[in-house]
Amino acid sequence: MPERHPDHDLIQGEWTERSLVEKLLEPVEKPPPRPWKVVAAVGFVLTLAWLYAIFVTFTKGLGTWGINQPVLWGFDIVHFVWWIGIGHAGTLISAILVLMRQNWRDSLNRITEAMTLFAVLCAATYPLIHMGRAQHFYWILPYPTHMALWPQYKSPLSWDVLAIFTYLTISTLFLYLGLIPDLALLRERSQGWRKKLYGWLSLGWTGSALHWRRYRAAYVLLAGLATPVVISVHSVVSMDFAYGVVPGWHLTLFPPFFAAGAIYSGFAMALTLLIPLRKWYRLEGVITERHLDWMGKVTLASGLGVAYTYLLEIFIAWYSAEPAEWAQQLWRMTGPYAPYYWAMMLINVVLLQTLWFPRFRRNVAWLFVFSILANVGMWLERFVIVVISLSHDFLPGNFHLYSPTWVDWTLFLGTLGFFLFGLAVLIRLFPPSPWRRCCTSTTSLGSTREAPCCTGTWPTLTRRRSF
Amino acid sequence: MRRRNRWLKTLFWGSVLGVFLALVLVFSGVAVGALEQREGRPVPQPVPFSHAFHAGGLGLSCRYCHSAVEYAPYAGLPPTETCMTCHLYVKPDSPNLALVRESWEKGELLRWNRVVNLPDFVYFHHAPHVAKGVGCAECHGRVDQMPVVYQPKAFTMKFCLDCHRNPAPRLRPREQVFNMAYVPDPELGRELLQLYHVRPPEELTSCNTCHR
Amino acid sequence: MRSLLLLALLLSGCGWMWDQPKVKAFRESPLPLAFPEDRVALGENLDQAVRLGLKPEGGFAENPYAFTEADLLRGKALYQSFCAICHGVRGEGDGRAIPLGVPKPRSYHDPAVRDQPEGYFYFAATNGFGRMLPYKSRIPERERWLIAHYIKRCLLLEACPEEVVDAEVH
Amino acid sequence: MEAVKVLTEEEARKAQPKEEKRVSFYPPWPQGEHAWAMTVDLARCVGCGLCVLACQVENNIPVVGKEEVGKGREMHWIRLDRYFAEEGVFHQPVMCQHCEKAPCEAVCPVAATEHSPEGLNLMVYNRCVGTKYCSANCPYKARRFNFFPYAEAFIGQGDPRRAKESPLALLMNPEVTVRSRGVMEKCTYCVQRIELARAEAAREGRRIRTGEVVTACQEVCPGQAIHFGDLLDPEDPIHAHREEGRHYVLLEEVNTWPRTTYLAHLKNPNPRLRKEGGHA
Repeated sequence: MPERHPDHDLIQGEWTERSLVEKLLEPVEKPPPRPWKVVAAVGFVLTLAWLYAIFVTFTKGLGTWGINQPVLWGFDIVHFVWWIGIGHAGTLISAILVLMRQNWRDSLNRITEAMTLFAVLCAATYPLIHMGRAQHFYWILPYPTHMALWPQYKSPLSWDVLAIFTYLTISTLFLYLGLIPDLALLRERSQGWRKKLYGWLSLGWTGSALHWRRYRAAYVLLAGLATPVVISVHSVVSMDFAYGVVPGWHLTLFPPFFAAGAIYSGFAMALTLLIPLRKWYRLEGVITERHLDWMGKVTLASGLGVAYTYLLEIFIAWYSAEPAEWAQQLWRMTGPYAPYYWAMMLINVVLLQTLWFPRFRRNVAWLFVFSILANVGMWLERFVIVVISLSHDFLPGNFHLYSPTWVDWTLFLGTLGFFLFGLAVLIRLFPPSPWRRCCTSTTSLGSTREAPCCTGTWPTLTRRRSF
Repeated sequence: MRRRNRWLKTLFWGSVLGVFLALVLVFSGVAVGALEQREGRPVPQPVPFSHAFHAGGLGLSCRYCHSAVEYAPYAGLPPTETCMTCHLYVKPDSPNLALVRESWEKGELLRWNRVVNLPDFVYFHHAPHVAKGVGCAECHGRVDQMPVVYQPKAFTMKFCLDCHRNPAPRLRPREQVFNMAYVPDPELGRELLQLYHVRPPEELTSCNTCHR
Repeated sequence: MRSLLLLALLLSGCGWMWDQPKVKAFRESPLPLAFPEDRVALGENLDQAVRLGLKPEGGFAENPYAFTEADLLRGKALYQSFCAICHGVRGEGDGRAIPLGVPKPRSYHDPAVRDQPEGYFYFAATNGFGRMLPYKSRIPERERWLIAHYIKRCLLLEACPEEVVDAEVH
Repeated sequence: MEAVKVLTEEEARKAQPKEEKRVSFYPPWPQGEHAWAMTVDLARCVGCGLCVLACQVENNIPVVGKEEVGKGREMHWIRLDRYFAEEGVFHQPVMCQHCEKAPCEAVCPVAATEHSPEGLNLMVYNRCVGTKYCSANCPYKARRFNFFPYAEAFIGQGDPRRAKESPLALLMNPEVTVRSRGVMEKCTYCVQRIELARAEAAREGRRIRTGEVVTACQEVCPGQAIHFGDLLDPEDPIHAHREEGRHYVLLEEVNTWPRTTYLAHLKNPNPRLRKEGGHA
């Protein structure tokens, strides 16, 4: 009788260690399903369009965008904030859930970490290309120069740069660290260039008990280091706005608001990706409905934080008796951009409440629809904050509306394409769910004792014995 | 240990060390301006004019030719008239002076090659510097010893700021401004700072001093 | 292709404002510009006697500026920068350029020159004199009068303060 | 919040100059030997727009064309805001207010906009990387951004690459930077005039005289509504302006401590008109 998998309480169906590994390595080792090809092709085409739009921006100037005198930050910053927020699911799952011993994260962490990496890459391009003179971007970095000048640390933008780079580094490291045992396994199971690639990347992993012990120590350490990043990155991004005097930005509430919004949008995007993925690759046994249910709960919790802030924003604008603030609030509700505002309220406040009910939360179809809606809602939120606030500030002489151009739209769709294309390639090269499932979670964390699942089975999983 | 592991170890620690060394290199300031060296080699001129002979040997004052230096932002390049004041009589047939004579006869400009070329967003004014006792040699070096003039120092922003942050050791009495051989005395410089009403460093390093 | 090249240019380290489309001093103008010879700059002194060094009724003018003793030091520096190369430090026409082939000018101490008013020297510096080319373009008007004042006061009348005589100027 | 203040003669006589509530966490700037400031007398402003034009000529401001202006990308450093009220139309020239606690300065990541010890809010074009944050954070929206190579295109008559050989290059003030694409720009209080006056003063070994520095907008204003002066110079007429009852600060509640301040518009309607007119 086959031995039951040690993770049996988190997965569905009858799995042995061997059969599970074969299943999890399928995306890498078997030819991809048809939807993969479609996603990769669409992503690739959009990536090319994206590069073209960047080229146009660099050669012709920022005037090709829809930004104008009061609305100096348009789609660029909207999407920057949107992407940065999306990345948060990965960091949250890889850092905080490790420390909180939520071992259900094991089914999800790889794909969300990959999502984080590409979301941060997409986000990082926006501040770069939104600069008027992007060739001088390195002036924001602190280094001694012949100009005897340093960046100005009073500016939230210089905090931003540090935050994004930290975020990028940590999320890349997390992804990579988690991949090492998988890479070693793939190294043993593959031939040709793939073997070489996995061999290089797996850093000589042999699966010995010593390796596992060090691996777990490194993982917890990294989780501890990354936990503040989850909170700080989007808080720092929020200070770009909270630091300003613009009505609608000038709120001390912004850092927790943005952190909640980031986790909300991150989980929404993770759901949007995971639901089709588990269907296409038949991973329902690993990414179970219970997993989706848990994700729905996190989405609800963080979404409630967002909804609370929306309501509080209205209250504060009225309570502060600041004419510009109140005028801004009325402009959002009744101005030409009111449909965007009310759509945002509908999704992030009203529709969110459905997640209270297990009937909705466990309905995969509704969860998928809602996750897409939540992504749109969070996009609208950033649009409301960035564009609508700027279009209506203090003096009526400044008011001006904003309308994006084709370059703006191409840049947005392009990053979406790059995101999908990058994920598609990643899934093809690296398994979307780790095979060594229990070794980073509760059973082993915090104890120096070997976790039972982390020893002994290695040689039986490889196809050919090479050592 | 397997060979592959040794390889990887070398690679790993090598790249860690490499990144560390690169950071040390950047932040030690050793590499500052390494990519932006603008100090020059000798600039050849259409007419082989020797500053070493005219300014050094003959002892012509700088302002005999660069006569705007006390009044204008630029020091001024001499018109052909200035050359011909003497060269109507001195070496009137020299082949080296053919271009000067041609310019004099046709009334056309002689196009000298620029030695110092500041970027257009930098606004340097010679007059206040001369008036406050900054010698020519302070920036331009010993032009009286250069047969072909070159720019001895890179005129980077740091170069300007070094002096604007601490002007005293580079000041000299007004009478010595055109003296190439004068060596500034920091003690005297501190007195001159008061005497010439040189503004304090926080004002001298304000961006609008050079950029507008 | 062209825009690719442009992109490479744009992304190169060099900034865009290093070479701006404006006409600075000593830069080639996009149009040949001609100015009338006798143009008058804003704020310039229009008094003919001051400008030319000649009295309206004829003869050389007196110095219109009241120079102080302190100005004489600058007068000396200017004299030695512009004049001494031919006329000599003492004004005797024995400057360092003379042995090189420049015709020897008349000494200031020559009685015919000695008694001329300051306008005489000013006139010579402004318009040239004999084989000497004009210095109008090189020395501003006030400074030309100052040199004339210095010649008259220090070299000819020898009524110069001690410290000016002893001063080492460049 | 009152952008244009309107007072009757009586009210103006009675009014006391308003003390700004000056509270800030930031330490004061080091004080130089001048403290430049400007007052704009709205009662004297007829809204002719000559200041806009003079500024454009002085400061190499390109003409961007109808389409760009339609998109809200005009480049004029002075904007004439018009307010329609019962008493008629009020004009208010709004330029960079040279705030002592400028919101724009704190947010520039590369310190391209800085405060000078003389109170100028400086814009260093060649340090600007074009994040546009300063303008987003300016409550007066007095900053202008070069979305395209406007100046080069203007000089090159449409083709930025031909700017250098175009005769229009002669139009540009050599003392002012011709801004390239992607940098922010704004009113500088004609800093080139200040610096040239300073150089002249230094050459002559004296201080800058009262009224020696005149900004381009001040020079042309037919109503003499604009006055530029030095707050540290006791003889400067700017003190009289700032001590008047009509003196006020635009958007005082934002706590920016502007150096450019306004004098309220005076209304003096014919009493008979008030009786006969349809509206109060």
